[in-house]
Amino acid sequence: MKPKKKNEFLYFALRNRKLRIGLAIILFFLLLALFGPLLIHNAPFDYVNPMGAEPPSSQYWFGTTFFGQDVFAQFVLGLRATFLVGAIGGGLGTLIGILIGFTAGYRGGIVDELLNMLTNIVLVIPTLAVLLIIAAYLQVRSILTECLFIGLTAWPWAARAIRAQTFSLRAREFVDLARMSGMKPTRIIFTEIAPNMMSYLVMTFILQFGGAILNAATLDFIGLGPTNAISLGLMMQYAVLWGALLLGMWWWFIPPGLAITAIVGALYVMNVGLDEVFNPKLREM
Amino acid sequence: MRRYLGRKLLIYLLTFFLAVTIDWMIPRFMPGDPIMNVMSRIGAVVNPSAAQAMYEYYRHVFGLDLPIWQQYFNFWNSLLHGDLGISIYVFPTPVKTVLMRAVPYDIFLLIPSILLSWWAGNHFGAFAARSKWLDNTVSPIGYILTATPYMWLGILLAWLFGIVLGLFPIAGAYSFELRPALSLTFISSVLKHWFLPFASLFLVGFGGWAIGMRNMIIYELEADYSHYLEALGAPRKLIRQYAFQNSILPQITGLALQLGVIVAGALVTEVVFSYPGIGYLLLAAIQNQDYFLIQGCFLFIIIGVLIANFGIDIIYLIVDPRTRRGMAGETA
Amino acid sequence: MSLQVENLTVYYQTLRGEVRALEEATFGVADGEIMGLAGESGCGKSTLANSLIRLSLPMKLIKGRVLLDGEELPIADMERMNPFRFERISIIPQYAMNALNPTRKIGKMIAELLRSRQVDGAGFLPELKRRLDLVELSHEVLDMYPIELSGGMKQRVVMLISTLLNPSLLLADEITSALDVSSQKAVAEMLVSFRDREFVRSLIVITHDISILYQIADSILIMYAGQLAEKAPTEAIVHAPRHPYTRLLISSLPQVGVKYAEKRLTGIPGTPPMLLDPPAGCRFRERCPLAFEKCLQVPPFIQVDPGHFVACWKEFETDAQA
Amino acid sequence: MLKLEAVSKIYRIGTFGGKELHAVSNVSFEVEDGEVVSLIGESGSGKSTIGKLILRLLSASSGMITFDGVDISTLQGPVLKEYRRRVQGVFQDPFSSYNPIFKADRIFRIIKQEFFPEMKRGEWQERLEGALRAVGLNPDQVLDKFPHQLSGGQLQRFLIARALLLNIQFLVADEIISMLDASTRIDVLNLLADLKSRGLSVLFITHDLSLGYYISERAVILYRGCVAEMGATEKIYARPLHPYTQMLMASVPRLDEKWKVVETRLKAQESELRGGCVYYDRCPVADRALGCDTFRPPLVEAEQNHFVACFRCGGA
Repeated sequence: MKPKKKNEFLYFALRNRKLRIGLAIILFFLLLALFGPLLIHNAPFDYVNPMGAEPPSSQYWFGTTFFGQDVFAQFVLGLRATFLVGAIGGGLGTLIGILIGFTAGYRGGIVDELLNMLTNIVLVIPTLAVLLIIAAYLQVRSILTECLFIGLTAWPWAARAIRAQTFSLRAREFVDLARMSGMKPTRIIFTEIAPNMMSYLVMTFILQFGGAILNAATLDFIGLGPTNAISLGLMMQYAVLWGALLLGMWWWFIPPGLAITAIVGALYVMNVGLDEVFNPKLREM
Repeated sequence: MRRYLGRKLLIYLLTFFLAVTIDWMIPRFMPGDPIMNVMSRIGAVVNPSAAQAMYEYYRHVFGLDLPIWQQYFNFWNSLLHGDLGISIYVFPTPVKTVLMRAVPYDIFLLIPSILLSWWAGNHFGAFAARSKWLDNTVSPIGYILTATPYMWLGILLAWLFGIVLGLFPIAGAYSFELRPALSLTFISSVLKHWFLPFASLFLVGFGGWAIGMRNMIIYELEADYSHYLEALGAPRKLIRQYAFQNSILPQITGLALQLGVIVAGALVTEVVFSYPGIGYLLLAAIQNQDYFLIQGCFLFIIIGVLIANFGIDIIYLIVDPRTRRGMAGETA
Repeated sequence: MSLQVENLTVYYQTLRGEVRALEEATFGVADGEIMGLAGESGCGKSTLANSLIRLSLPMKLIKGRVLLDGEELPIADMERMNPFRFERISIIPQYAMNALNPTRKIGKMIAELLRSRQVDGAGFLPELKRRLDLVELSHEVLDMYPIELSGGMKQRVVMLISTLLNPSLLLADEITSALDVSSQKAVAEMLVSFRDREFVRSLIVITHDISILYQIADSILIMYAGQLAEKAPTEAIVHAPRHPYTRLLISSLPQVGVKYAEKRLTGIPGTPPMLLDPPAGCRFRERCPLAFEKCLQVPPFIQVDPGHFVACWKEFETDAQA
Repeated sequence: MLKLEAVSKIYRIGTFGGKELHAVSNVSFEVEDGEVVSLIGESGSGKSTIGKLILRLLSASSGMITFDGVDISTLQGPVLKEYRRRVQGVFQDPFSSYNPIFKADRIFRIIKQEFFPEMKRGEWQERLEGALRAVGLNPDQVLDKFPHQLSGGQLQRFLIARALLLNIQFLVADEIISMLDASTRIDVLNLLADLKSRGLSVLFITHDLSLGYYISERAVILYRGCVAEMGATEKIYARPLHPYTQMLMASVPRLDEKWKVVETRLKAQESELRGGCVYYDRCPVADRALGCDTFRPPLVEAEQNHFVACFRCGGA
């Protein structure tokens, strides 16, 4: 009576409108970030337009900044930074969450109590406050350090969710069977438990990805972003700092924010779409 | 019930302890010499004798000649006496005084926007979950809003309503030519300045709560108890009411978890609107490399979030009969 | 006749096509009758019960009608069924242990439910308490939340709620399967007492456990792979079954007093067919030792003795010869 | 062969183990070579916990479990693996015993990897097919399929075949047929009983009294972690002594007797056992003070040529 698992997944995945829309938006921006730099002729910080600020034109697709920098050049490179932060920062957050969640959920007992306590503590601390104070004392910051710190502070909710899932899977009898076959705990976790949670882990990663992007934008905007690169958050900071608002230079601050909103929004929509695909109960709605 | 609160309090105390430790550790173990940074910065601003005084002050406060455990102990000691150091940005006002001046603005901005967005978002989400048609037309608004970075929404609102339409001022807490007073002009000026930052915080939060509620309520409507009521022919309204009430509980827990994000949003929103709360102060502190002020802001944010968390815990306890009756250990 | 089901056919809509879960069910339940409905998992017994009260997606009514006390039930219409539910036909669902709203006190939930039926909760209280006594629950239960009750207590609360308005027909779906033997007995006996006290007029008790039905049911309906196989008074089903499936099934049940070493029981070889694309004719055909070419057609469900219905060509053949 | 001596399992629950839950207390019994012992109890009786303790999936809080005289809690590393080669288990839920995203025959591959890494493929395949045939399955029909493509009965047979691959001596069968359909469960039960002829010992855990009677020589009745009654199956069933066992016997739904009949019979047995008057339970004028409940009244001549066995009349 039940259709084959994989086909069923693909069928619903391809049919799910939320998933398709989200994926299309992400792909669009990803391609722009990957190949956009091939289209630009100007370095992002070079003062290329002697006229200073100018609205979009055929020469400067997204116009130029107050200083005559090419907004499109900044935009595509910023997009790259955004994806980088999402992938590395979000990936790191997911990874730590997985390690702690699996350990706590599988081992149980005192190990679980301690890890759970740690998770709860880090969960309460406002992430951004910690990032702020770390970033403030770092004189030179690269995108990678930003990723690192974001990943190091973003894991708690992921760990908590994965712990709960592991906990319930651990009680399933196939885990007992694997133990009776003499399998080692780490092997059980990665070959028996983890594959069953793939959908869940993917969804966790998606949310971590989006969260990392928003966190990075916030940091950049307060002036604690990378000191040696451009990012969408930095673009917004410069725009506000140099009076783009008062001067009505909308082309300077609309693209970066719009891109972040579109990417993060697409991720959220994808997440709900995936949930519907994985969870048959929600399909009817 | 007492156990539940006791456990929570323990976690908050440990969190506070950890936060203070981070606050103490970071300046000491980060690469670079904060004192040198500070000094070079002050050298440009203050006269040489003041610089000398500052230098002595720093040496004394950082106590770099003392053993490390004693430095740590001293740090706690001065903290517990309410001594957070002296600000450089508004030299020589104590950091505590500077922060206390900013706090009312934060409260004024945060509390209404958090509560209203939570209330309105939940109802909107429940409304969206009423039918597939509504869900498809109305929910996307929620996704877009919750995905919007706070500062960008702030910038957009400021540009649209402040610059293009000219309806609201876009900087400060009140008109700079006014003095604080209990006059109608002053109050209306305060409200006008408050509105746009409030609106940006409200809208982003609103989207998040709406989506959260929508997802939650759909699960609840598929729960066994909903099906049972359907089989007994209970009216749709009653079933939805139950589902809504049961979805509200996780949303309260969600509020506690979101506090950090909301506070971060408030910081950047204040920066956009030059609204004189902690966020604005923080930007100034960062730009002026005022480390005491940064550390102070950090502690204030942490303390604020912890207090709010505890408040939410108490509310949860009152609202959820299960924790109140001590049946479920920890639902959160 | 309290309940009359005619040619009821219900399919499940799935991705891979229609699952033909219930075909041409025609039977009746008399006033005061406790009818057991038994069969293996996936035989359509729960589909039958659910389609009588809450026929929702992905279930789809193909044809047939259901009469309750002579009045046709609009089973395919979720909204129009509402006036009948709870008052005329009610259910104790399989998931009874999770059927209560976790954040409502039992008493409050009952009051709200009654109010939606324009029944005054306060005026109902004495009767409610009387019934609590009957299901052996303390009156304090009304002031408790579901999590404060044990699984068995929750189930009894649901039994009580479902029968509050004295429905004509009560469906009890696998309500004993999650229970220990001792509570099983108590619950099963409560069902009988519900009927004896006329809280409900007739009952359909769905279970996979025939021995429970032997204890409490007046008649038993056996289903196999979406088709009705046999309906007869309890004693006849257990001691003189006529459908080959019933016969093999009953003889495969171990009983206290039967030992492997002394009498080795045998099961029925093979497995039930997939209902996505079931074989034509009698669906038991492939496992049936008596099957012959006639079984390629669906056998009708015919009365062979008073109150004894069978769907088997072999039965009709021997009858004709006799 | 397997012996439990005063075994207890205590769980600590609540934050940092604030409360204790006694899942198993002070349980002792023994399973001989080639014997089937039923462990009978309701939910919460600790019967599954005992199974898991024997399988070393849990460790006992106190007491000792020995297998051929060796305390199993001391086993480590290769010795533990050797123990697993000889002692295996099959659980209640056939679907939850398989990782739903892998094919069902993965359980055999794991056995090969863990226990027979050296064995040649052909030889292994032969052995596997032998084991499958031994549990009544046709290898061509059941290999290379996902769990949901097989029936519950086939899956449980798979698990028994898995144990057979290891040449086990002791099998813990925890409610292995309770989730199977009636028409197929008896065959799995028969299979289990057949294993006995291979010299296997089985601990058959069940809540179903009739199954216990069908298959085992000895039965252990468990209530809330304690042994209520144990002994030869026929004796326990014919004359349950513990009130709990009696209640169980009276509540089990049977196909040959109705509950009322069983109840009266057990009551009669009880009074017979107690030694009181046989009519005590139904007697409207029974009197403890006269000893109606403890002594069998002798037959006395109440009037000439009229005898009665009743303390009330006899005394007159």
